Order: sequence, then C-alpha cells, then structure tokens
Amino acid sequence: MADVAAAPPRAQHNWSIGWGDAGPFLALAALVAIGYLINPDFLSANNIANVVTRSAFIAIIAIGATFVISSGGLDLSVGSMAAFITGVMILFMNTVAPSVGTAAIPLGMAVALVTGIACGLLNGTIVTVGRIEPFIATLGTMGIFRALITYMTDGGTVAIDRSLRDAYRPVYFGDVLGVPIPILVSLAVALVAAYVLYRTRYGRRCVAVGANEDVARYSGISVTRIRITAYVIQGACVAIAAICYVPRLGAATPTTGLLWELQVITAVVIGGTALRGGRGRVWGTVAGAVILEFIANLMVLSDFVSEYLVAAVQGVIIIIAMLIQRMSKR
Amino acid sequence: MADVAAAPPRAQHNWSIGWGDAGPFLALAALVAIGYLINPDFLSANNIANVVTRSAFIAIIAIGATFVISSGGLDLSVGSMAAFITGVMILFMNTVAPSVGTAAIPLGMAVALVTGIACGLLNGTIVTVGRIEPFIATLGTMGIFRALITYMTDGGTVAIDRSLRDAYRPVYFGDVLGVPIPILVSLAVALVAAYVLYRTRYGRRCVAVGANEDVARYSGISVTRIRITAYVIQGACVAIAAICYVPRLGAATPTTGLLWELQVITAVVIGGTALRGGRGRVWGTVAGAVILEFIANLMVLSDFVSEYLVAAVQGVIIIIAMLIQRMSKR
Amino acid sequence: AEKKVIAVSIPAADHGWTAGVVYHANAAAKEINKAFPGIEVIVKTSPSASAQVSAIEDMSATRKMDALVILPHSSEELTTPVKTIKEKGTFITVVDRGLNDPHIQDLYVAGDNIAVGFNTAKFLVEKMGGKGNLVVLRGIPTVIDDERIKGFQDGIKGSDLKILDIQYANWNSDEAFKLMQDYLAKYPQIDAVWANDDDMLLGVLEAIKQSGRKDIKFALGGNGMKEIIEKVKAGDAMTPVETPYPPSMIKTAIYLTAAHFAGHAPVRGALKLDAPLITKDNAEEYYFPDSPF
Amino acid sequence: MNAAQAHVPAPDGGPVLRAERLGKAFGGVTVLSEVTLDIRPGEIHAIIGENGAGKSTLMRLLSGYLQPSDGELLMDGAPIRFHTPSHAQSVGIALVHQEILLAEALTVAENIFIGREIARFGRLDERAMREAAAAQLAAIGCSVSPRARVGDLSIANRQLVQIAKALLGTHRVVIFDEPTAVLTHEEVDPLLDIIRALKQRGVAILYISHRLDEVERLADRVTVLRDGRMVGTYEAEGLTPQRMASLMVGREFASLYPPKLEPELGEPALEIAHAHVPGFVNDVSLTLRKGEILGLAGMIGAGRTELFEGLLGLRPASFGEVRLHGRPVHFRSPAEAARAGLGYLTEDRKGKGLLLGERLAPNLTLAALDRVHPFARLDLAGEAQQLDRAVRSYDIRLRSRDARAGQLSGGNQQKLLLAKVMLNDPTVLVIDEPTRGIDIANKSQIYAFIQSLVREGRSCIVISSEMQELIGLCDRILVMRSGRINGELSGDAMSESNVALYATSSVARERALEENAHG
Ligand SMILES: Nc1ncnc2c1ncn2[C@@H]1O[C@H](COP(=O)(O)OP(=O)(O)OP(=O)(O)O)[C@@H](O)[C@H]1O
Ligand SMILES: Nc1ncnc2c1ncn2[C@@H]1O[C@H](COP(=O)(O)OP(=O)(O)OP(=O)(O)O)[C@@H](O)[C@H]1O
Ligand SMILES: O[C@@H]1[C@@H](O)[C@H](O)OC[C@H]1O
Ligand SMILES: [Mg+2]
Ligand SMILES: [Mg+2]
Repeated sequence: MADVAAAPPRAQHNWSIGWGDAGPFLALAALVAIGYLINPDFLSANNIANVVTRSAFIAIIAIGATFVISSGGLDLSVGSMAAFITGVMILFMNTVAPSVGTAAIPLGMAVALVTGIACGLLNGTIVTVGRIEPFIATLGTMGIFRALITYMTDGGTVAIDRSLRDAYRPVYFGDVLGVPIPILVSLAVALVAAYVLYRTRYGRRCVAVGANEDVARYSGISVTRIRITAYVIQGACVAIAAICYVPRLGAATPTTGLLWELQVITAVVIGGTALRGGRGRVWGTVAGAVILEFIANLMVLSDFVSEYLVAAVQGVIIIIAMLIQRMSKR
Repeated sequence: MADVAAAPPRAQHNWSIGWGDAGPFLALAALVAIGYLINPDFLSANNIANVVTRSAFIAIIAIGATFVISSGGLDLSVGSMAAFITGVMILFMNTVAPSVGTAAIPLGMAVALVTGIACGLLNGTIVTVGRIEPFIATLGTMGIFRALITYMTDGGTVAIDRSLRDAYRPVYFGDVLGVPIPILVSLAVALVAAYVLYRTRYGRRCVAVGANEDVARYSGISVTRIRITAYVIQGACVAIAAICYVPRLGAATPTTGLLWELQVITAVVIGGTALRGGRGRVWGTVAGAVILEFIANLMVLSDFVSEYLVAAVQGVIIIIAMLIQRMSKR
Repeated sequence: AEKKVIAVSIPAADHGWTAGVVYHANAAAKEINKAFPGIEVIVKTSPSASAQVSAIEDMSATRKMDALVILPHSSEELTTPVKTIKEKGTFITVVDRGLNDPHIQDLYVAGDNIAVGFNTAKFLVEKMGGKGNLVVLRGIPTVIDDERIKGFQDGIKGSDLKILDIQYANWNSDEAFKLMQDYLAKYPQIDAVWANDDDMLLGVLEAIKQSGRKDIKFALGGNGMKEIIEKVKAGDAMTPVETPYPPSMIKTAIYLTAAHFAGHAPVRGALKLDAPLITKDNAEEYYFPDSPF
Repeated sequence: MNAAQAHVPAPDGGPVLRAERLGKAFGGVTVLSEVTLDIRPGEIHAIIGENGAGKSTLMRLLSGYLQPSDGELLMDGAPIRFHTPSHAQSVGIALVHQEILLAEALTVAENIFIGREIARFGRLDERAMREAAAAQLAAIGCSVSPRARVGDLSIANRQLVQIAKALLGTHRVVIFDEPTAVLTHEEVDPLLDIIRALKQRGVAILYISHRLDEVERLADRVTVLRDGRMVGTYEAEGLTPQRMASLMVGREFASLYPPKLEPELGEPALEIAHAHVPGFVNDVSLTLRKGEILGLAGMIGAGRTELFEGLLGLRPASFGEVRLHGRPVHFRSPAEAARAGLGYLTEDRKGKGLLLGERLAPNLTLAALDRVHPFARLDLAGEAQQLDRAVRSYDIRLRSRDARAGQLSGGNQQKLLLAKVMLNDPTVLVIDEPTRGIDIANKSQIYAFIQSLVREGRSCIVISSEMQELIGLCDRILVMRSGRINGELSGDAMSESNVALYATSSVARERALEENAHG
C-alpha cells in the first residue's frame, strides 16, 4: 500500500480540522469587531484588561470543567464550591493571622487547594462509585457546599481580616510587566491543562473515557479513577480561581459564585468541547470565557439596550456565537 | 437454534425491568415512611393534599421535559418560559377583562397555550435547525423569555386584575369530589402523555431518536420534526402549568419560575428517564416531582435542621433517593 | 397553658442584607424562647416566593400557629396565601416588603425605601451644588428597588444632576464591581455614584480604587451595612453618609409580636423605621459590631 | 406491509438497478471510481474484494446512505437519485449493513419497526409488531424474543435482528453486506435459504462476503473490486474460490492455512478451574499449554465471550482457581491481565474495541499507553512510528494517516484492533473472532501470524464461529454449549460434523450420565 499516506489529502484534512477548532476564536474576533463599532472605548487597553481579568475566574474554573465534561461528566456544583472554598480560606486566614501575620496568606492558599481537591473527590466519588447521574449528584453537592458555608459563617458573609487585605490585594490587582496577575494565572493554568489534556497519558484516557466508556474499560483503563481525577482537577481549578478571587472584594458572600456553573458550562461548550464527552478544547474554553465577559461588557458600553432587555440580547448573542462556531466547522 | 431463547432468562429480564421502574416509587415510599416517623402530621390528609397539589406544577412541566429528554434534548428555559407565559396571560386578561368580563379567563388560557407552543417551537427550531447544543440554546432562550417579560411589564411584576381573581381561584383551590383540581389536571396530563409516549407512533419515534439518532434517521424518521414536536409538547405543558399557577400566586414577578428548570430535570431523572435519551418514564416523572415537594415539606415540618443547612439536607436526600432508585435496578 | 407559637417566615440568605435578616431572626428566636417560657418561636427560610407560599401552607396545615411574622419574598405572590392564614385567626406581622392588601396585617414593621433614595439624592444635590454626572446601580426588579429609585429621582428633580446610566446589578457585589468598571470605561467624567444597597457599594468602591480615577467625588450606598458605617464614622471623603435600612427590623418585629402575647396590652399598627442620613455625628447609634451585616 | 412476503416482478427482462460509472470521493480522496454494474431481478450477484476495496461504499451508494460524486444510478432504465435511505427503501431497495445499526436501548421488535410502526387508529399495535417480528426472526432461524433489549443480545443475534429488520417489507433489491461474518454455520444455513427464496420470487440480491465458499455456493454472477475499481463481472459457474481469491488480490493465491506444526506442548500457560459466570457460564475448566493454539467452538449464547470477560473482571464471575504460567492470578481489570501477560481481543470492535471518532494512533496505543509512553508525557513521534509499524505488519489499508478509526473499512478496523492488542506483548492471547470481516489474503496473514506467535513460545486461544478456521488452525478444540464444555476434539477427530454435534446436542452430558449410571 504505497499510496497510503499521500501528502495532499493529509494536509487538506488538517486544514479543515484547523478551521473547526478556530470557531470560538472567530466568534471572539467578530465580537471584538462589533464591540469596536458600537463603542470605540471598547478597545481601550484599560477596558480590555479589565474584562479579560474578570473573565479569569470563569476561565480557570471552565478549564477544570473541560476535563470533567470531556471525560463524559458534568459539574453543577462549581459555583457554590467556589463560595465554600473562599469562605473556608478566609475563615482559616482570619484565624491564624493574629499568630502568623501575612504568612496566613500562603497557608490559606494551601488550605484552599486542599479543600478544592477534597470537594472534587467527593463529587467524583458520588458520581463514579455511587453511579449517580452527574447532573443530579452535583446538583446535590451544590446545595451541600452552599449550605455548609452559610452555616459556618452564620449567613454566608465573611470578610478577610484587615491586616491581610493589603498584602493580598496584588494577587488580583497587581500586574507583571503590565499584565494583570489573574490573566497570568489563567494562562498558566491553561498551559498546564492543555499539556495534560493533549500531551499526557492521563489526557488520552480522559478523552477516551468520554468517547466510549466500554472501549476504555476493555482497553484496561480504570474509568472510575479517570473520572474521579477529572473531578479532582476541577476542584483544584475552582480553588485556584477562589485564590485569585478573594482579594477582589475581600469577602465571601451568599451570592459568591451564584450561577457560575451555567457560565462555566457555556464557556466550555462555546469553546468547542463536546457536552457528551470525548472531545476537549482547553484554549477554546478560555476563548469561550472571554466571549461571555465581553458580551456582558458590551451590554453596558452600548447605549441602545434597555436595562430590562440585557438578558435577552445576551441570550441572542450566545446563540449567534454558537452558530458562528458551528458554521466554521463546515 | 431452538434452545437459545430458553424461557427463564427472558422472564427474569422482564421482572428486573419491573423493579427498575419501581425505583422512584420505592424512594417515594421510603420518604413517606421517614416523614411519618419525623412528624406524624406529615401524613395528615390536609398536608398530603397540599403537597401533592403543589407538586402539580413541576410535575406537569416535567412531563413535557420527559419528552424532550427522552428524545435526547434538554430544556433549561422552562422556568422563565413559565414566567413569560404567566405574564403574557395576565397582561392579556387584564386588558380584555373590562370588555369581556370573566370570559377573559378562558381566552387567557388559550393565549397561554398558544404562547407556550410558540416558545416550544422557537426552542425546537434553534436546537434542530440551528443545530445548537440544547444546553446552550435553551440557556439563551431562558434569558430571552425572562427579559421579554421584564420589558413588557416594566420590571417584571404584573398582578391579575381583582375582578378576575375570584372567578379564577377555583382552578387552583377548587376540588372535584375532594380531589384538588391541579391534581386532576396533572393526572390528566400524565395519562395523555403516557398514552402518547408508550402507545403512539410519535412516542415510539421520540424514544428512538433519543436512543440512536442515526438509526432513527436511517429508518426514515425525521429527527428534526420529532425533536421540534417534543419541544412543542414541552411548551404546551409549561402553559398548562402556568394556567394552574396563576390563581395560586395571582401574579408574575421577576422571580416566578426561577430555578424551576433544575427541579424539573431532577424530577425527570429521579423518575427513571435517562438523561442521555432513549428512555422515558412518565409516571416516574410524576413520582419524582412529588418526591421533591415532599422533601421540601419535610424540611419545613422537621425542626432539627438548622435553617442554614436545609439546602445541604435536601441535596443529601436527593442523592439518597437516586441511590435507592439505582439499587432497585439490580 | 399551651405555648403560643410564633412562626417566622423569611427569605433564605441570598445576599448580605437577607443574611442579616436570617441572623437577627434566629437571634430573636433564641432569646425569646429562653426568656418567655410560654412562647415558642420557629424560623423558616425559603429560597423563593413559591417555596415561601408552600412553607406557610405547610406550617398552618400541620400545627397551630398563633402568629406569623413574615418578610415576603414578593408582595404579589404572598398576599393571597397570607390572607388565607389570617382568616384562620392568626396574628399577622408583615416586615419590610408590604403585602398588596394592608388590611391583612395586624402589625407592619418596615424601612422607608422612598426616603432611602430621596435623602441620598438630597445630600448629593446639596454637596454638588446642584450639578454633575451620576451613575446608578439598582438591585433586583422589585417594589423596593423601584421605590428607592423613584425616591432618588424625585430627590434630584429640579437640579442639574444628570443620571448618565442606570443598570441592574442584582444587589450583588461582584456584579456591581463589573458594572462599575464598565461605567468607568464608558464615561470619562463621573461625579458621583449611587448604589441602592451596600452590598453593591462594596464592589463599586473596589472598582473605583482600582481605576485610580479622581473625578468621582461621592460613592454612596444604603442599608447601614457595618463596613459602610465604619467608613462614615471614620469620616471617609467618598462615602461620608449612609441611610439605614437595618435587617434587625425583623428582630424588632418578632419582639413586638411576642409582646402582643406576653405583654399586657395588644400590639397593633405600623412601625415605619425612619431612613435619616447617617453622618459622622450619629453613626455610632447605627453601628452593631456583632451583626453579620 | 407484511413480513418478507412481497415481491415485484421486473417490468421486462432488463436490470432493476444499474450503476453507471459510479464514483465516490471523501474529502478529495477517491475510494471508488468508474464502477458499472447491472443488477438483475432474480439473480444473486456477489461483490468480492479485499478489505478496503470499496464494497461497502458501493452498497451505500446503491441504497441512499451516500451520494455518488460521479456517475449515476438507473432504476428500470430511468436515472434516479436517492436522497435518503428511506427514499431508496420506498422504491424497494434494502441494505443489511456490515456494521450493526440498531438502537441498543430499544427492544428487538421496537428496532425492527422503527419508522414504520404498526398502529390501529393511532394506537400502536404491540402484539401485531411482536408477532410479525417473531415470524420474521423465525424465518431467518433466529429465536431471540421480540421483547429482548438489543443491548443485551450477542453480536450474532444483533446481526440477525438487523437482517430481519431489513427484510421487512416489499423489496426489489436486497443488499447484504457481510451478513454472515458474525454467524456460526448453523445460523448461516437458514439465512442462505431465505436468500434463495427471495431470489425465487424475483428479488435481485447483492451479496458481499469474505467467505468465498459461500459465494461459490450461492452466487449467479460475481463482481470483483480492487482498490476502488472494477476488475470485472464474471459468471459464477466454474469460478472456484481459488480463482476468486487471485482476482481479488491480483496475483496467484496459495493456501489459506499455514501447515500445522507438530506442537511442542510445554507447561500449562493458562489454567482455569471451575469458572462460573452467572447466567452464562457454568463450571467450566480448561487448560491451555505453552505453544498451543486452542480453539473454542460453540453457537451463539454458548458463553465463550462471557467466560473471558469474566476472567478479565469485566463482568461478575467466580473461579475455583486461575493460574497463569503456574502462578495463581485474579484479575480485577483488563489492565491487570495485560500486565500479567494476558491479552483479550474483543469480538465487538465497534462497541468495545475502537474509538470510532478518534484518530488511528491514539486508538492503537490506548491499551498500552504505559508501554508506548514510558513517561507521563506522550511520545508522539514514537507513537507515529508504532502506527507505521502496525500499518506495515498488519497491512492496514488507509487513505490518510489522519483518518478516524470509523472511516476505515470493516476489515481494516479489525486489523487495527489486532495491532492494538498485540502492543501489550501478551504471552497468552485470547482472540474472539479473529477474522471477522477479514478478506481471504489477510486471513491467511493472520493465521500465519497466530502461528508465529506460538512458535515464539506464546499461547493462544481462538474463539471462532468458523469451524473450518478452528480446524485448519488449532491443535485442539473445545466445544461449548449452554455455558458448559460439551466436548474436546483433537487430531483427526477435529471435523465439522463433530464440532457441530458437540455444539448442538448434549452428547457429552448424556455420556457422562450414562457412565455414572454404569459406575
Ligand atoms: N466516511 C469515510 N471517510 C473517509 N474514507 C472512507 C469513509 N468511508 C470509507 N472510507 C474509505 O473508503 C475505502 C473503502 O471502504 P469500504 O468500507 O467501502 O471497504 P470494503 O470493501 O467494504 O472493505 P471491508 O471488506 O474491509 O469491509 C476505505 O479505504 C475506507 O477507509
Ligand atoms: N435465551 C436467550 N435468549 C436471548 N438471548 C440469549 C439467550 N441466551 C443467551 N443469549 C444472548 O447470547 C449472549 C451470550 O453469548 P455470546 O454470544 O456472547 O457467547 P459466545 O459463546 O461468545 O457466542 P458468540 O461469540 O458466538 O456470539 C448474551 O449476550 C445473551 O444476551
Ligand atoms: O432584600 C432587600 C435588600 O437587599 C435591600 O437592600 O433592602 C431591602 C431588602 O428587602
Ligand atoms: Mg465493508
Ligand atoms: Mg462471542
């Protein structure tokens, strides 16, 4: 079979795949162009920096969700998990601050990570060992996380100790060479995630489990372990997002993380990851998160949408973004 | 080959299906038993009637969702669709009431149905013709419906005209031979739905589309038409629920129907319908809706759960209910 | 004698202010249950209007209820159900968000939302010499939100203060932070900001601080949140005043209801908590360090 | 519409369907070109060719599943375009797919009637459908219950259900794409009878098979495809399997089976004692010796597949004892088995073997990731080399390296699967249906390959529904029936009649009972 791997067809094929993956970036570009036409301020460095920085939380959490979703799962609990981790972290830092001073901050970060991983482990275990539909299982833990933090904080509001506030502030408001730290963090997370998903054995297995559980099982892959790990990665990502989030407003409140799960899933899907599993797109997810934040920003910067209709216009734009994404796949 | 299809394995198979379907009812029975132990008032006729009547809304909407989900779709917009329909209906009735009097009520009901069907048609068209992931498409229309009604009512609140209130009241508060009307309505809807899903060509095709789209398409089924019809059924069910809902709360507000979609999907899944499609259980869905309402009721009737922890306990109970459901399938 | 049962039905903690309500309601229940052996207070929270209707139905179906203290999720949806309870002879105390039919209530305890908006507006008109550019953040579409906005608009009427923009931020500090960032990007000159609740003001202040902009002279809120009162006490230049709308009104209402049963004279009528400007001088009176709000 | 009754005579003596210079390209890659073919009423027309020759593609063009990129179709002499499969069905053209296309969550009867449910006054007539389905199934010698869930059926039974589904209705042309690949001999015969009966009624039959003896018995004419082009159409009369094979591969073709080695049987390699797989296997014990090729014969439902799925921890099972190379073992997962040196190649390549939407390299290495990629980081270059090597050693034919597994022809998928299992370098290999859908040239390669494995000192169990294959290849054959080992054959006793006897009747048990009675 000398004719097997002929060069031209291969090249062509790649090209078309390339376009398919470009979908979310095209949608993003279209949005930026429209934004500029509507209000040139949209492209001011300041505005862009703000918006992209804001999108960092959703992006980081959504990168975790890319693993869960491409392995065939779903996690509705991320929003309340974020609130829970934020709360636990602040409570912990406030408790130790009097004795250890600003060393409370790195310690708090470690606590946040451990908490996130534990939450992910819980979700993963219920889904795999309990064999419960992820939608329902994580809807359950969504209530659990939210209630626990409300309980621990008597109503859910807990502010970071004044003595720590200034030391911690740069994690959200600081920058390195002009690039805001949350952007750097989310880029780092995306780089690591893309590496893990595309370049490691784990990533291969994760996608295989999502594509066809039986094939994975017959290939000697422990479906349970892979799925649980995906939820643990999700938990760690939520923790990282929480760590960046705390200095922004310095508090966990009952509304922290509310409805983030929907934004997260939307970002992942706009980014080109298949909701049924078997296909994950880390950079697409990041683009998806930025798209969502841009849409919200545009709603404020443009003058012609009644405040009542903002949600409708957002809905329409999301659907259009998906259409652009879809169409570019042909 | 005469010996292959020996009787015993076949019989056993049937039997196990029987149990599998009994899952939600077993979970319900367990819950009722626990409820009684916690607070004997739980089983008072009055309380049971209240709870079951209340569950009618979610049940009716969830019956529609059973079609959408078993055909392989999803609809997140049902809650805001309910608010939208309620709002449109009330606005319409209030407008015509001065001229036609209480005839406004049946007219309003017709308007509600038409609106519901139109909303369903919109959802179905975006999902099938636009080929957009149902999760995203209906998340988009969720924002659209909510915003439209907020816009139409200048802030989203509209109460039913006083002149109609008393005439309309019996639709929720009345009964026939002691059975509250919403219960009768939801039974009627469930009966019709069960007939359609289990006994008609459409139902068979709906499940086939959800089970394997390719097989359905190759067998000459118009997947698009079947899916759109499922969304239209969903829209009609939301309208019926809204019609029953209006007299209870007497108004549409910006929070009407908020997060119902999650309850609806939970009811459907607890009821034994597969979230990936290909299997629908109408009566299970009804049981699921009643279970959810019983859990909420139990939270109010029991005194030992801190108010902050209610959501956590609910989450745990839902997960346990799913486990019972799952286990009975063995 | 049998215990008198007071049921308290309030929204679940869904933002700072309601968290304060839950805190004060629980505190009141504990204190009263201890202090008055003849009275039992039970507190139930509900995450939505329809859940709240269900909760009061459930309580009245399964136990005797001598009084109901309710902070309704929304006025429209709770009016009929509360009326049904009232018809069984239950004493009704309504807090904050009123019912559509005031005849239902025996006792009404509320803040003055019009005044919250109006007094803030008057302060701005005076301090800014009657002119300047404003941006406004509003909460969740509800009567309360509408009233505050209306009070504010009435307050600036006749002056040259101009509202550049007004958008919903759902009484949520995160959304307010983003919205304020966007306002700052959109308008090169903003003289003052009003967020109609303090949760949102927290986000606004953070966004202003980050922008480093100097044009904003005032950023005001409303509700009497602890952190904001502290600023007022400290003579903060940007937030020198505040209007109270204390979540502790629920506690007041529960105590008054308990007094109706424990006391010697029946308690009835309406108690409207004033919304005067809190300034550096009187801030101490409005400062409760132990409250979560 | 009644089951398998109908036939419509052709209007004149001309072909029902004619393909004229038909061609098909996928994204610029031509897989079929210039195929001209007459399909006449009342004839059985076989299409043969190597794996990937384009047979299935041609059949899909003829039945509306694919649209031609070139050429045209004529029906009764008039040009026609099939926009959808159901359009083709409505004019009387039915296709039995090579791959199984059924909804697993639905029952047999539901699957058979998808899209053409029987209803009375809008109400489904379940009984009528069940009865029609049962009749249809019985007609092709399949006795699964119409109420059974398709997902619970064996592959062979699914194939029969799929045939029953396709045969339902009125037909002028019925296309069978490797209908017998997954069937045992007992199941093949009733099916061939059905096909002949269809022919008697004037239906035109297109028949694809890699079992050339079947083609010889059945066909009136034979069309040979090679690399997407026509070699020619021949009268079947006098066309021997030998001749067919050489037309397919374009050179003389020698013998199918390698000469048997005198097995030097060594130590036991795999010993299984008292295996129980609830519902499938009942007290099975067997021993495989080092250097041995052990055959496992039996009919559908005999429990061969389940025995090994149980052994690998893929389904609940209990064992008296299992030893691998003398060491007691207990596997909880295929990974543990693979590490210990036991490999299993599934019979269900589409459902359990390959990720159809994934590229070839990830598929190849999926079961051996730790081996191919010694570090957590993927060694993509190494992986590409592995693919090259597999493509070469197993002669996997593909048009593009970027192809998805699902785009390979059925036979090439099977070869990819074999390569995948071998990547773990098993010392004991269990192959469930090794040559399902494999063309004759590749078959003989695979046989030679299996033999070279045992020559290297490995051992092999071959589960197969092709008796000749077992007889030609194995040193010893165990015959299973209803979850038990019903007999053992070796040497000259390995004959088709003996295998069939043990597979279908309870001789062994009767004999044992007899002995008990005497002893
Ligand atoms: N959808 C597709 N996209 C790209 N290439 C395809 C597609 N379907 C088939 N091919 C290619 O077309 C060629 C012919 O495939 P086809 O399935 O017709 O072979 P076949 O003769 O049926 O082989 P087998 O005997 O193995 O079933 C193969 O090289 C295959 O990879
Ligand atoms: N009585 C029966 N009725 C219907 N299906 C049956 C019955 N008994 C067994 N089966 C089906 O047959 C299958 C069991 O055997 P399976 O075919 O996998 O065994 P096998 O010996 O490997 O045969 P083969 O591999 O040739 O199909 C099961 O999936 C089961 O659903
Ligand atoms: O919930 C509302 C609160 O947020 C607002 O600020 O004050 C009034 C309350 O009803
Ligand atoms: Mg083929
Ligand atoms: Mg088998």
